[in-house]
Amino acid sequence: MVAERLPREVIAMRVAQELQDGDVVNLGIGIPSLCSQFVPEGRTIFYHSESGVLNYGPMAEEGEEDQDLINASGQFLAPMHGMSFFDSGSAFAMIRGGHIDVTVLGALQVSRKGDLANWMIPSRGIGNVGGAMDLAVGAKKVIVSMEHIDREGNPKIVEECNFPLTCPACVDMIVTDIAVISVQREGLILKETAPGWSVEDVQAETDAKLIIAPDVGNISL
Amino acid sequence: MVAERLPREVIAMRVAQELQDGDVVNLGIGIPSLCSQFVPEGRTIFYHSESGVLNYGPMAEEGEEDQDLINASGQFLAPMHGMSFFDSGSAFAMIRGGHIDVTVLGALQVSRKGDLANWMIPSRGIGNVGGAMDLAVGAKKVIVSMEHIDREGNPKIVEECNFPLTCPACVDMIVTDIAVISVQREGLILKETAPGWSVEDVQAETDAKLIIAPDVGNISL
Amino acid sequence: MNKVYSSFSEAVADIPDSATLMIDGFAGPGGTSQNLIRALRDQGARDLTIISNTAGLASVIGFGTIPGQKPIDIGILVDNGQVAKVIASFPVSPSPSRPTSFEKAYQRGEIELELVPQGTLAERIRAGGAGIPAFFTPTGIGTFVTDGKEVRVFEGKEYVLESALKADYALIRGHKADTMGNLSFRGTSMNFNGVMVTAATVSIVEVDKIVNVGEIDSYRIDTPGLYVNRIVEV
Amino acid sequence: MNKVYSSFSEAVADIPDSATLMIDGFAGPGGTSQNLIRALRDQGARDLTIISNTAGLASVIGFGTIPGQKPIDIGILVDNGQVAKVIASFPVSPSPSRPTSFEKAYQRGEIELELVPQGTLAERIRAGGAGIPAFFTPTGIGTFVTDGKEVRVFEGKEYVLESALKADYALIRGHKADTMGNLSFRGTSMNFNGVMVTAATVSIVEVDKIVNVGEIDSYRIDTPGLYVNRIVEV
Repeated sequence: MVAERLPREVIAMRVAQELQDGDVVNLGIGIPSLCSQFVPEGRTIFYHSESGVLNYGPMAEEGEEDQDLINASGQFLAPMHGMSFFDSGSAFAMIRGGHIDVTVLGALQVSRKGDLANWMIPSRGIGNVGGAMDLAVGAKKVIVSMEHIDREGNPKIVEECNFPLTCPACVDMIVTDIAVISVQREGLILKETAPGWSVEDVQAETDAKLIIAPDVGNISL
Repeated sequence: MVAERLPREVIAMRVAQELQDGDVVNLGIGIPSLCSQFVPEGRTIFYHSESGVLNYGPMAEEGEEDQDLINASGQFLAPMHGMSFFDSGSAFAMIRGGHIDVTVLGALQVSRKGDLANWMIPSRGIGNVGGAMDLAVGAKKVIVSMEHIDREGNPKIVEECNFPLTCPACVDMIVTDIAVISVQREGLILKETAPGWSVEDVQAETDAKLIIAPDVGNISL
Repeated sequence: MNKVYSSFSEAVADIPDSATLMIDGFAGPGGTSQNLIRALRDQGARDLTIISNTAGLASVIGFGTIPGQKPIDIGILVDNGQVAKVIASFPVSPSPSRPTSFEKAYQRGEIELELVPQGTLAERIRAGGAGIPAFFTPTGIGTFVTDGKEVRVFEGKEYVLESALKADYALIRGHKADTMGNLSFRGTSMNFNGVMVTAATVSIVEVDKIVNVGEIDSYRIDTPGLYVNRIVEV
Repeated sequence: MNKVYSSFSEAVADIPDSATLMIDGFAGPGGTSQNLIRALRDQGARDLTIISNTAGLASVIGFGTIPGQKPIDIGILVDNGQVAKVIASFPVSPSPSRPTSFEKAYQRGEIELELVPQGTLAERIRAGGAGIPAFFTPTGIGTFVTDGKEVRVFEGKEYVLESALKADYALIRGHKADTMGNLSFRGTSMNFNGVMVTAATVSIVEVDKIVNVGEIDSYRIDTPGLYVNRIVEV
């Protein structure tokens, strides 16, 4: 491939466009955690973390870190007006109870039906479930943001996951370094490609058969 | 009967002797609500109410009533150091989870096996369950305090309850205006009688067959 | 993202006939959304199912009512013929000689009742808000409560399976709200309020005061704003 | 009724071999009872079952750790050969190249693991404290989580039956305690702490400061004293 892959920040920027004014949003570790920096102006987003906090904002400045103010990625948060704290029972009641509008998660594999696998690489024989299963089943909208292929060049968007599942049929949207894909009943709809990437280029890096949206275009920010 | 029945305050006084230092105690409506006035000195009791408060103390003075400070009987509480507030989910988690040491409840009937009936007079066809079923099943020790017979002179301590049950086999102790009875596996053990009342007098007002404790004596305060 | 409504009537305007409502409070006027209840009476929606600890008690027996005051409770909805069913733990007056509006309507066969132990009621509502469809509880074993329900033994003890309760709307009284919907309660006025606000599709909250974000200290937020949809200042 | 202990070692002295412990914290040193964990290491009880969100992570990858600090976590109990089983949601390092003590012991077959989704772990602990023996949850449907468990459909959706977790002891980090055992937490350091403290027979809490009753405002009490058995000041 000649065309460049989008950097992590741009993937996060594209995801951030999906966040609507008033949404309660939970961001996973990795690319997802970058999204909050790129929310379009005029939209108020309430960030939730399963570490037990709602409405956190920017990270703490260096030297201002407080070990009692972290998100689920272990990043230090700055204190913020309107921030509230709660225990894990309540944090997951919010998730499982359908009170989180959007979660953005990383993934190892996503299948054509929207199955998500993100907790274990089988070769390691052990993995971390963390809050991913709860978020995947509980959030109203599940967006996966990840690199389109893994480090060995294997497609991560597959016909069927062969990694252990986190949650079947839960992913609504996939944003990668080369494409934006909507998961619908009929399959994976390719909506946008990265600049310089044709639909054929994207399909070539995708194991699952993509349906090309009639209005497929370039990722725009 | 010639001998006098104990007044409500004295019943409450006798019950109060059962409360031990450090106990978490939930007091029902009626005679039970009087117990807190008579706790022997040197014992710290933590009062819990399903209205959502732990460690309440005296009632509010006249003119100082606050509608946001009530116990489950609707009495106004005075603010108190160390008092905490919580929602009903938490209030009953404490009860059902076994964190209440003693509950003192009123009753319509108690059976020989310690079955409790206290929520509905069948002739009315409708009744209030309230928190009684949760308290009866959840508290470590259930003390019933009540008049020994009802207004029509019918025994309330019966072989089998014919009123709808609140909870089977839950009562540990019964304190009435003429007797103190311990509920054991083998049956109802008459431990104390009111001054002037013989064991035969008490049995005559009791439908269930009583077992007389070897050391049966007078109620002492 | 404006949660602030300017009137009670506006805040309850879209409640349709046959809606399921959670109405807050323990029994007295403290923690009861009296203004929203009155607005709902005036609005007139009918065939309502109401989930509440009582079915209207304070107006008849003065439970938790400061002498000289006249509390408003669910009784005015019953009197107005708006209520089809009540799910409650303490539905009638403790004194048969002073029956509530609900009891009279119930005896006339006009209202259906589902009687639920108070702790089970609270837990069913909490479950509704927490995405738990059903749970086992020891409360009610050996009583009418188990009728038609599954009973199962865990570690030698019997438990009954109870299901979650949810509502279309919750009417809630709070103390303060900020414009983001974060709530604080006073004293014993968060009992059913604290769970009901989590279990309704639309939670409508009346408060003594609406303040700017930051004016309620983080540690005084009892209910995070994600549970609150509409706020009205009393 | 004295809950105040003068040393960590005294507070953990009676923990026997084969005890089940809940150990608090999310993953980093904030909200982790580091002093009690160290005292338990020195005390030496063996064959422990530990219920915790992680199996010791901060000491290896520095999760939530202020640069330059050296956090203590469950890893020191694993290293000391005291742990037979871990029930956790995030048991290993996210980075395979920096494995934790637990992962190494697990790969050697020395420790058993029960892997639980984080929300299910929290809810199972809350259930343990709340007298709920089991509940249905949607989390884990279609995954290994349902192996050997009942799956049931409610309103067209599948749920799995999960059981309560209880412990003999909980080791908890709080911010302040009064002599009655009322606790307040700081910020995000009440997550697992707030539920674990309710689910153990004996809850042992280390706090920054023990104060007189009344010095924690009623509205700043996060955990009422009835859940707290022993308190030690750091």
